[in-house]
Amino acid sequence: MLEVQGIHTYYGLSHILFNVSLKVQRGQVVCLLGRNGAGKTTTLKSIMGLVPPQRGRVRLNGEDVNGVEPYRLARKGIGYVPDDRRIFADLTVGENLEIAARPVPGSEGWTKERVYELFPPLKPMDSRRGGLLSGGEQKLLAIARALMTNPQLLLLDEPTEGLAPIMVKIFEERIRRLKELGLTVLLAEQNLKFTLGLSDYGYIIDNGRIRCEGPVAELVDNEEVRRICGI
Amino acid sequence: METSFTLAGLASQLLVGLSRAMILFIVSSGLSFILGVLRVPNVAHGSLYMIGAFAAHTIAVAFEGSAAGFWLAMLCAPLVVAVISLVAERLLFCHLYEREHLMLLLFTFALMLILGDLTKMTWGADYRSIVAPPLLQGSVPVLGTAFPRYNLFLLMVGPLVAIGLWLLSTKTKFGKIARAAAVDREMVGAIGINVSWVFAFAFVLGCLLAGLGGALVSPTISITLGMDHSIIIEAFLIVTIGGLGNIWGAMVGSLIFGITQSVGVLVLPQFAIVFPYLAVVVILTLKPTGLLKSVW
Amino acid sequence: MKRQHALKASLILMAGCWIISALLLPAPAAARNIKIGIVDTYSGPPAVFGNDALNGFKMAVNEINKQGVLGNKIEFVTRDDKFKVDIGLNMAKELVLKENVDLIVGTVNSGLAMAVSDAVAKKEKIPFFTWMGKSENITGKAGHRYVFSTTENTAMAGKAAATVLAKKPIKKIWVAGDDYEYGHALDESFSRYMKQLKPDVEFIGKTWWKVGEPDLVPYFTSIQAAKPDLIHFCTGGASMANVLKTIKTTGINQKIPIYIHTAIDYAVLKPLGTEAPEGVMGTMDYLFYYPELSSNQKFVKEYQALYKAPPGFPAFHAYTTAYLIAEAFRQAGKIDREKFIDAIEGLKVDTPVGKVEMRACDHQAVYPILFGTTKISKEYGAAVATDIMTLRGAEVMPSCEEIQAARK
Amino acid sequence: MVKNILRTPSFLWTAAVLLVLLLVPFIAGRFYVYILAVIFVWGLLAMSLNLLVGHGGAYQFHHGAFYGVGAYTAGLIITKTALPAWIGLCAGPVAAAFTGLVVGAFCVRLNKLYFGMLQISLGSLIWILALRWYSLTNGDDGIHGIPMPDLLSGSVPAYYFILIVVSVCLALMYLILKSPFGATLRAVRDNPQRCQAVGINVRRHQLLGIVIATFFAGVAGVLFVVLEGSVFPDMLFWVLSLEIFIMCLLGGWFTFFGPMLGAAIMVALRTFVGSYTEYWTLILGVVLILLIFFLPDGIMGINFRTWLRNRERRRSTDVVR
Repeated sequence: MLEVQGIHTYYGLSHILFNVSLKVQRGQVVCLLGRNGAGKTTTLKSIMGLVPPQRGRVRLNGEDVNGVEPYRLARKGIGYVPDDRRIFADLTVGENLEIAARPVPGSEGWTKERVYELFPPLKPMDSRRGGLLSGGEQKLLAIARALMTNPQLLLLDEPTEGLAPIMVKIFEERIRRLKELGLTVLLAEQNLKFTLGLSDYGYIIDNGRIRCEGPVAELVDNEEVRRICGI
Repeated sequence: METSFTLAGLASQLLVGLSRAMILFIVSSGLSFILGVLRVPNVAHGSLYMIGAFAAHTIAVAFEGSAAGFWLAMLCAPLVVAVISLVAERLLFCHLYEREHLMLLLFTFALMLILGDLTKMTWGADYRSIVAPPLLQGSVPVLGTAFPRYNLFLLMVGPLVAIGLWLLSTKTKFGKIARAAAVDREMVGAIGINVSWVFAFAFVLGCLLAGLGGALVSPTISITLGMDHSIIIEAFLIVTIGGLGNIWGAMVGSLIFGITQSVGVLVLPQFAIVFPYLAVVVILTLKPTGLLKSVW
Repeated sequence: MKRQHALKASLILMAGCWIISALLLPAPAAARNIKIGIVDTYSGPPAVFGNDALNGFKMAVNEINKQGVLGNKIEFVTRDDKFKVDIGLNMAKELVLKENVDLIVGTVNSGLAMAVSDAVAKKEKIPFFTWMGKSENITGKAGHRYVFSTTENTAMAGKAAATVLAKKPIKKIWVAGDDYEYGHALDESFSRYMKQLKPDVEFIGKTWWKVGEPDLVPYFTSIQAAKPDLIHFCTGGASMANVLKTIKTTGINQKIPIYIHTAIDYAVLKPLGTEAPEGVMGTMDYLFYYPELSSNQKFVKEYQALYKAPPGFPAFHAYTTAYLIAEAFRQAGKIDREKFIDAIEGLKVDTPVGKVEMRACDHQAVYPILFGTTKISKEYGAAVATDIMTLRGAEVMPSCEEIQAARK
Repeated sequence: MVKNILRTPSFLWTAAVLLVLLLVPFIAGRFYVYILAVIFVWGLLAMSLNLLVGHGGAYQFHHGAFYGVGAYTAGLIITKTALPAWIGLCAGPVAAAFTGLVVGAFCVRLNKLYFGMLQISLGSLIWILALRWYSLTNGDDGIHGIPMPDLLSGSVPAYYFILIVVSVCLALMYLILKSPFGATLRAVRDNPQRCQAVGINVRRHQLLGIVIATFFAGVAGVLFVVLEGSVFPDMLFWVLSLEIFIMCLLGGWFTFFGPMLGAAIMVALRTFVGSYTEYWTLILGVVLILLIFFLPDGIMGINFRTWLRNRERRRSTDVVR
């Protein structure tokens, strides 16, 4: 479904990603593991077109999407959940979801009601301003907002960062639900334990380079992975 | 010197200040909207106001000063301005949003120079004047003094514009998107919205308000070149004391501007013009980011 | 390395000298036409005066060139000062130092007129004519050999109005107007002559608003409450229309007599159409429909044929200026600035409204001042002046003694 | 040390240019001498602004106000008091710097656009004062015919005086920018938070920057009086302030001589294009827009940019290896 081939990405003049390649098959949950500053966020941003890679290629469903603007990518079915949530603070929770709504003609798709069903804590907050939500709630909202665009592929950037263990559990369970619903997910994480139960396949990134890859169960046993991930 | 410091005088002065504030509000709310959503300090806003006034005159004259012509002018002049701004946005602005504010400011200043000269080429240097329809001519007695009907009309239009803007920004999808884009334009793109067109519409809407302000003010003043210079600085100061990008801030700022000046006339006529500027200094000294919350 | 730089630097030096001298050597003087430089405002609100004056001047020059002056022609170049003093000075110096004009005319902006008079005319000994700068200081206090005025000035307006109004039963006067030099000058001269002619008048209050103030109603309210016998509005240009509009909306003219210099100017009244207030008294030094002399009618007809509008007072001033200049050069017999000045002092020329003299003692053109009252005219579809009284120039001008006293 | 400076190529270049300029009155027409003097005055003004904007990153929106204060102070002292003209000329910059201190003290508490807006407000108050205080300033007519000391009367002596003063000012500015203070100013521009964090008093540095820049603006104002013998309220109007910005933009923000070049372009445009068409502001607007699109660093910024790009490219390839 998604294929990243040897991308190089720069922030201004500094070189961040070096020859990063990865693949995500339809229906899979793939994780991108690495420490802070390893290049996870940049990889996701490069895929989303927010920081277009200067070299290399990104393909979505076989189509070359290099240099395509983010809003077009979103319409092509990529949902993006940034690590810093980026909720529209001035808008209410309901409005945050409404403006993202992009119904797919002829199919059921996500609606506000369905999203609230999936994330019940958001429902009573419908008319509260996004900026007043707690960090965990904002993360839920960010995912909910991405779902409203009816994506096929969800880019999830560190959903568990800074969350209480109990919230992490809830997230894990929700993402599993999403997978059951047929969503493809690319998950950037540094929490190995969290991703372990979820992912089908994993990549380890460090210093802007992919170090190794494989089914998650194998990765856990890999000595280098443990070192890189700091376990 | 004997002054007319009576209650009636004060009341009528306040009314006049309020009606003047309405024009200022209409113009500065457009400026504020553009500042809030696009982050562009649009110095050319004043030129669009001037073009609005000239266009209103042309339309009104085409209908030989009839009442229908007047209303049509009030309606169409802002649309003329909107078309001009749409062209400017699609041709020029949309490539520059990522630039520094200072660059944008100078860019819009360049635009102001160009629009000023183009206005002169199109309309020439003569003074012009629009006659209000009979319904709005003359004055009505308010508290023992004569209060012009046209000012009453302005007092009605101002709140209507305010309510319209409020409905637009809270009840419509476009308004919500615009508010979201004001905070985080990249993220708005990431949820599948073409920010470029949102910006274009926001810009055109803001400029439309400038044109409307120009059209509405035209029956009360003589329409001349150079109208842009004085309004733009006032609009900027209003937006600043109100809180950049906050439409209610523009309302508050306009009221402060209008009222301090008209009351200033009672207190110290020679230096009435000083009062609004002093108000700005006092407000920014006490509250450096403006009275209401700024989106910046 | 170092030597290379030194070499480069000296090369640059030489090249720089060469380029500058090649480019900038003064151009050789060509066969002589009389060259006049015009510095005036062709952008912004005052452009309406600048354009009108230019039209009048062009028309006169075309007429004069049919005969020629001293066997040659008059040619002119224009510069737009944008109503700014620094730009105007820049342009005036360019005309004098680079274009080598024989004299300078122009300037709506009276501040600029003073600056040019001092920094260019006096220093460079170049005759300078202002045809629009109405400050009485130009030929009064700050006058000198090289500055001339071919417009009426604030002193003349004030004295003319005072002469007429002093005969009326007026005791309490309120002064209101645009807070700029012209407004204050109008007030100052009218008040001065009014007090001279009628010592018991009382100026009970003054109101100044900023130039371009859009909303004058509040000021009017407070003036009306003071119940003066006369309101003297000191305004002009774009603000004049505002004042007249507000007079109409508030109906103040039905209760209190009002005098405004140039209120009877057709250029001001025409845009207002039938919405202009009636009964407002005003003064003017030129009206295209009065006096009904054949020379004036001919001038107006020709002007209208050329420019599709009747001439305003700037056109008349500029027209007169051109004839004064041409005649002075003829009298001087050659293109010589000092001879020119000697010739023009006391010179009289025919103009559409009769003979106009350039007074020798202060270099101020002597115009009659017309005093009239506004009234809507069906014929013009706008207000015009009625009950016009003509005050002879000599009556309303400050005397030569007054000028000499002021210049000390 | 001094010897080294004397031998640097940039010094030699500067000296060569200076020598040419000294010779100008002997070879060029008087008008060009005058135009050059105008360029120097405006250039000094633009460079003083650039001290704050290009090097200090401050939104100094109403720099013209200080230029006007300098000019008015000189003009008023010369015409209204019996003091010698030289005292007036010296007092101008001091008054401007003092005004800068007061205005700056209000403004430095604010950020970016708010800073600029408050300054426009305060500057407009000064403008109104000049416009309204008739008995003192002569209102909108301004003061004309300000007499100069004998040494400076005449256009050629005025030219030399302006040339010398401007050269001295530029040398001073250069030294200031090379000094630790200049480095701090640039650091504050690039990252005020970090500077705050390492213990630099950002506001105090900005304030000092404003005082220095307004002092030079005052010098420019005084030189204008020397050149034209006039002062008028337009000198304090906000449009002039934006025009100074344009000069900086035209020549180049991040270069030392850029604003001077910008002033030259502006004066040339106004004088030479202005004599062909009254629509020269339209042309200026178009030039500006083209510049913003294609050369955002100004004309002298071109070299700087390519140089920077090359340097960075070299660096980044190093990293790749």
